[in-house]
Amino acid sequence: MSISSLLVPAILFFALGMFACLIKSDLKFPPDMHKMIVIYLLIGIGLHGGKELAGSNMADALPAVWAALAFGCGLPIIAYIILRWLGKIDPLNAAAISAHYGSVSAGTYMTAVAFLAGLGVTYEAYPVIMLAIMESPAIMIGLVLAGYSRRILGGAAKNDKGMMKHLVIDAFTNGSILLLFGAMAIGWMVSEPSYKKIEPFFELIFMGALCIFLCDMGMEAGKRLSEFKSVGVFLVSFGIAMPLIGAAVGLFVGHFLLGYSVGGITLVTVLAASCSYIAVPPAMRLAVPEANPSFYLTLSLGVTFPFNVVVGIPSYYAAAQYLHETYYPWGTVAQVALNQ
Amino acid sequence: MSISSLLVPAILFFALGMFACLIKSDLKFPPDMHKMIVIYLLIGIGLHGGKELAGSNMADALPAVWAALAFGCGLPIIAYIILRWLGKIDPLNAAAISAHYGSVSAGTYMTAVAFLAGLGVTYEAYPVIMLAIMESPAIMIGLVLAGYSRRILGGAAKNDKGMMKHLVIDAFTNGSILLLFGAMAIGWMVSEPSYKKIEPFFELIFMGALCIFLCDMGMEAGKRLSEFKSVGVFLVSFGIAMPLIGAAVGLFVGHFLLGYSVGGITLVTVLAASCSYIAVPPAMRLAVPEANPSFYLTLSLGVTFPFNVVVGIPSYYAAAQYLHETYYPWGTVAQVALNQ
Amino acid sequence: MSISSLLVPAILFFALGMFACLIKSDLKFPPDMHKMIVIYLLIGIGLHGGKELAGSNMADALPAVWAALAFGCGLPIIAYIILRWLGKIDPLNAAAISAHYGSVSAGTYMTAVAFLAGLGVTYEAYPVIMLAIMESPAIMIGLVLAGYSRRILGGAAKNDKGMMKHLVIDAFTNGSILLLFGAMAIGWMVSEPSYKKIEPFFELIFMGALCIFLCDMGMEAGKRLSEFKSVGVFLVSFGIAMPLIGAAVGLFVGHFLLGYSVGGITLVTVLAASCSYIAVPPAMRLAVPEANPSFYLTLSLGVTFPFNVVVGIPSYYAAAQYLHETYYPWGTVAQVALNQ
Amino acid sequence: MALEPGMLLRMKRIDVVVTGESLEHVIKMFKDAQVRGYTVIKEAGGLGSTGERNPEDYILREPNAVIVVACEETQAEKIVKILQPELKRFGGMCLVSDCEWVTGPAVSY
Amino acid sequence: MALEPGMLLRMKRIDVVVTGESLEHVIKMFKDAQVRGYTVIKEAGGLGSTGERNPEDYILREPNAVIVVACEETQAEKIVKILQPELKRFGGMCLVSDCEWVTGPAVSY
Amino acid sequence: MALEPGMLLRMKRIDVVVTGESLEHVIKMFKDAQVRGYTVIKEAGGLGSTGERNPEDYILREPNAVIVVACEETQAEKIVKILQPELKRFGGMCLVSDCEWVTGPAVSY
Ligand SMILES: Nc1ncnc2c1ncn2[C@@H]1O[C@H](COP(=O)(O)O)[C@@H](O)[C@H]1O
Ligand SMILES: Nc1ncnc2c1ncn2[C@@H]1O[C@H](COP(=O)(O)O)[C@@H](O)[C@H]1O
Ligand SMILES: Nc1ncnc2c1ncn2[C@@H]1O[C@H](COP(=O)(O)O)[C@@H](O)[C@H]1O
Ligand code: NA
Ligand code: NA
Ligand code: NA
Repeated sequence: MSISSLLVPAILFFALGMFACLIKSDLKFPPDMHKMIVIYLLIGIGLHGGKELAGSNMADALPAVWAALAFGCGLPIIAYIILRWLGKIDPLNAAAISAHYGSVSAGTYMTAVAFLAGLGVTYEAYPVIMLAIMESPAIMIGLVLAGYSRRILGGAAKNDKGMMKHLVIDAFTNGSILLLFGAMAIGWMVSEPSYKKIEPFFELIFMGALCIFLCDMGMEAGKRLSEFKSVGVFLVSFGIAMPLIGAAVGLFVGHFLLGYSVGGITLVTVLAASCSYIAVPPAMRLAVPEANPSFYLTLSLGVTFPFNVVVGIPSYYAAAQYLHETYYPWGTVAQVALNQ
Repeated sequence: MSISSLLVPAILFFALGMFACLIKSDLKFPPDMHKMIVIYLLIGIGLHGGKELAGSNMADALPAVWAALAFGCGLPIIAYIILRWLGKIDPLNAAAISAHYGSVSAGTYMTAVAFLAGLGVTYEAYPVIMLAIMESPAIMIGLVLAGYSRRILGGAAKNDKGMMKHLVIDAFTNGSILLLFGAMAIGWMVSEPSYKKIEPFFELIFMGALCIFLCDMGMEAGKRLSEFKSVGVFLVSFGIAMPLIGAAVGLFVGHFLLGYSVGGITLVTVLAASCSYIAVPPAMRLAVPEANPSFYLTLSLGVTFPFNVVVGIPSYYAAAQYLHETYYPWGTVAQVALNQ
Repeated sequence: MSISSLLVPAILFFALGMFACLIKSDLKFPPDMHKMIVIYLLIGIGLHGGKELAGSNMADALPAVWAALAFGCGLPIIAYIILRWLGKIDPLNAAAISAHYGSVSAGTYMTAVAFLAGLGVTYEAYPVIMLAIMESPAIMIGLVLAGYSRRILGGAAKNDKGMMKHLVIDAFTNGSILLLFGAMAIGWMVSEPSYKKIEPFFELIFMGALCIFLCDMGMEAGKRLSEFKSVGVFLVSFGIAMPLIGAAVGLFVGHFLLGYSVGGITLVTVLAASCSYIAVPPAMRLAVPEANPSFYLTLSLGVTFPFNVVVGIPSYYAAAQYLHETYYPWGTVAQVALNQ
Repeated sequence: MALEPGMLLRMKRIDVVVTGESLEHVIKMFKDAQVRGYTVIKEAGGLGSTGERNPEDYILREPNAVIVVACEETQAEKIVKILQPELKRFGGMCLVSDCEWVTGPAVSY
Repeated sequence: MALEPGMLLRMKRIDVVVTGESLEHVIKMFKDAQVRGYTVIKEAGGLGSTGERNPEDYILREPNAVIVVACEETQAEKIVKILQPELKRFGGMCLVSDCEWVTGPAVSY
Repeated sequence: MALEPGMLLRMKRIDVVVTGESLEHVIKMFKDAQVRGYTVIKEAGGLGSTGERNPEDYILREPNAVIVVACEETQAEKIVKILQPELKRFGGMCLVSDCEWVTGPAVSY
């Protein structure tokens, strides 16, 4: 993997956006442009995923679903423990921040896809399902952690049942998730010739549109990065350490349990290492109004997202390569054992 | 025509939009996105039409022009009679609603184009001219019907002359119609190599962009659909019956009088069966302020549009196929008779 | 060069936009659409330029840089002298207007690129660097001229040092220029296979998107054109004469000094003949608040821009062709002389 | 002001700021109170007891809406009475002030 | 208020709401009345005698515009006198109220 | 108005219009003055001493921002005192008027 192969346009545009913010350029993309590109990218990634899934055995997708649920539930708990014990962060902020790390960032996922595409590396169809699934469990665990925190704090227990129901409904009617699932279903349903008609729009020009999106996200990340100080050293370190922990879990699951290819392991790792800015932040704003949004937004967008995009993805890929070349996945090991 | 061939992405995205509205998702496309896609689609359809027309005999286009004028004038009168006699709808609302049914919906037309493209069916170049022409006569007939209605009601005759002039000018300077005609002229003028340069933008990615447009329209239709009750059973039935009447007229004209291919008949039928939401609604809002906009908007967008997109287009296509295989067009009959 | 080859879609769409404005159509593109297309086009032109530059010798680019600086400094001074001596325009308005003519219009440049592409004419990679460079010197000369004017007027000298520093920073952090330079750097850096991934978005559909941009600019130009009268006959004539003077300088430099091909000369000429609406107008608004913005905006957008797009580009191309066929560039002459 | 009598009518102006999600409810309540005219400005931002709200924020997307009603004093009282118990739930703010309606446009208050 | 004298000037505030199409006319009339400052907010919606107007509606696209002018009382009278006869045609509403201008910015009233 | 006592609180309303670039400064000053609530409307246009400003202009892109603060009189005095010396630099305008706050929403003034 030479340096030039790291110069993926998507990542360079992200850097350009951060640079623009750094030098206080007046560059600013219209807010609606951001929304439009997000809509486009989510549909594109969903359609592509659905098309791929149509060609593969649905039963084989199940392990990915389980993994997604496990990530969504497990990672926030790990994050919460670290925040509370190591960082002495107050319980409600810890709960709100944790929830984000159980979920995923579609932007990071798409950057990873662009990175793999740039290297010509293929990957399994299943990680995109995980992308769509992981938002909801993380929100619910966030709510459970918040409830637990409130009990610690001895405050009057809020009516969490109602909130839970409300948020579950929200998680499923959330526009972004709906688009992702809907596009996936459509990609799965339509015939090959029909798909060919819409492929130029949703696939051919996808990578270019992603560049504009990442340039915009770079500016946004740069803006949040500048709120760095108000967040404190511990939290910033956490914003770099937590994706590494998630990545370790992801590498393990992707290789040993799911037995994916290098590309697939990389994507699973990115899912585990990334942290949400789709459905979780608004859900936490609603469910844990006591938490300071600037904490979780700065961490999510200003620290973890750029870290993953610039440093994380190439490293996760290198690690996946190493794992894949060095160890057999457990499924293979078991099978080999059985066959003997 | 198997079921899978009906799973045209454009229609599925329309269904996704309606579904999002049904489950009260917070999915919402930026209003400017809608405007932008409409601008893009109108230019695209115009350019393509103009290019096709450049290759065909302009004299052959004349019958299409006559048919468009006949539709624009005839269908609103049929609609008005039905609304007044069967529905006992008050005259001014009847006039405003009628005008819509003399005109066409570009969205329905483009969905039909996508449907035919999905099946690999070709069609004549002329229907696109009809699309551009049909708005204006419908508005004028709407105005005449409103004048007639006011006389029935015995009210003071409004200065219809001035209004007529104003609306005629409006109909020709209307942005959407201008774009359509302008793009048609440009498509007709430019050389083949020049056209090739802009074709990727206006044709290659057209079908995909149409999907996003239809997803948005699905949400809009779903919203209007929910105003169902305030409109009443008769009007809703009318919103389904009137396109069927229009379709019958369209099938007849497309096959027997114009002698088009199956694809061409389908498009002519869609033009006759669809109802406007480009230039007619604002014109009626201005010219017949006494009419309740929620009536004609709910009918146009909430009832007739989804009916045409989901049920109508495939049925019209099937009927066109049947007609084409069973009967000779009159032109052919006449020619055969002459030749004998 | 037949007439049909002049019917470049981009120019026809510009004419359509002006026509829409002329007949007072209600056609209006969302303002954000304009911003988005500008962002897209600047990135596209930058990437393409960077890619081309990566394949060429950087030392060969230097003469283009010098030419750009010379244009940026020299043309405003010529303009200022004409405005003051011939037109008796008051000093501060003259300074503000002059600055615009030292800079370039990206829209005109892109139209010229589309024009050359339509004719299948190739061109050097260097003019795009000139495009990016020429904004800044023009702004500074504008400031110097304004300072000089203020001294003539005997007014209290403003703190031009601070303003100068501020504007220099502004010129380099200006969003548009940053995008152009940034995209150029990225295009220059990325590997061929990586570039291929984003090429469909940034190159394949570029010419079509440019059409929509020019249609929009046509409406804008039409609107400004209507403020014609308030500007006066002299200034309007200046808006046509000045690009011709710039073009003469550009032709000379492009052919004799830079020794470019016909395509390259055309682009250099367009750069010298066009006048800014990117960074200069806001800079002049800030630096010379005494000047009337409607003067320089009407001249820049309402007169010079349409003149260049409709009349200028084809003429400059014809002149470049003539020069290229008739005279040797000086470099060649010198070399031939040396070799003898 | 030194204008012909009847040119100006003493009226009340009600300014309400609520979150985008509550806008529909507020308008419904206005309609229940037989309000015949109001003006709405969406995509506002602000600061309040629930923190900062920014309609342009990429992630939280939190627009406020400003609603202005001009009406007669009795009508204003009615509106305030209907609206007030719900304001606690809606949050935001509701201001009442004096104004004069310049006669001329069709009566929509 | 307990502020230094001269810090606040008693002035009038005029709020006009009209449809997007009439905005240009209204501004022209303001300029005819030598108004030297106004603020415009476009893309407003509302309800009035001509029904509901929603700038985001896909089909009817009916934005209202809000125009605010702060000016001296005599100027306000002048504006109202010029504007009032046209209000019937424009529709919408025009409110006048009292306010105090905090001195400091360049005079633009 | 004939409403229960305590339903309405006499308060001040401050309307500030400045250019988009100054918005951040103004908000910072509000925060320095311990303002606990404000509403911002961006993308406004207008006319003032520095000429016309239009947020939709393709080239100059010059939005104004409208900021509204409702607060108690003493707070208003404090704000005006802090803001006034800077207004010269910001330009635009700053108006103060009377209003009544309808109690109900969480206190954010
Ligand atoms: N004192 C105030 N002045 C102006 N606007 C306010 C004030 N308090 C609240 N708001 C507006 O109401 C919104 C919601 O307020 P809250 O429910 O208190 O968070 C805020 O985002 C502001 O736009
Ligand atoms: N009483 C009112 N209060 C606030 N806004 C009003 C009122 N009446 C009319 N408007 C505004 O003026 C616009 C046009 O009013 P009209 O011409 O009466 O339909 C409406 O859409 C509202 O935005
Ligand atoms: N008298 C006024 N009434 C309403 N708005 C004003 C007034 N004066 C200034 N403004 C607003 O403040 C902005 C800047 O004013 P200025 O700094 O005077 O150019 C203008 O563009 C208007 O939006
Ligand atoms: Na994660
Ligand atoms: Na029809
Ligand atoms: Na120039």
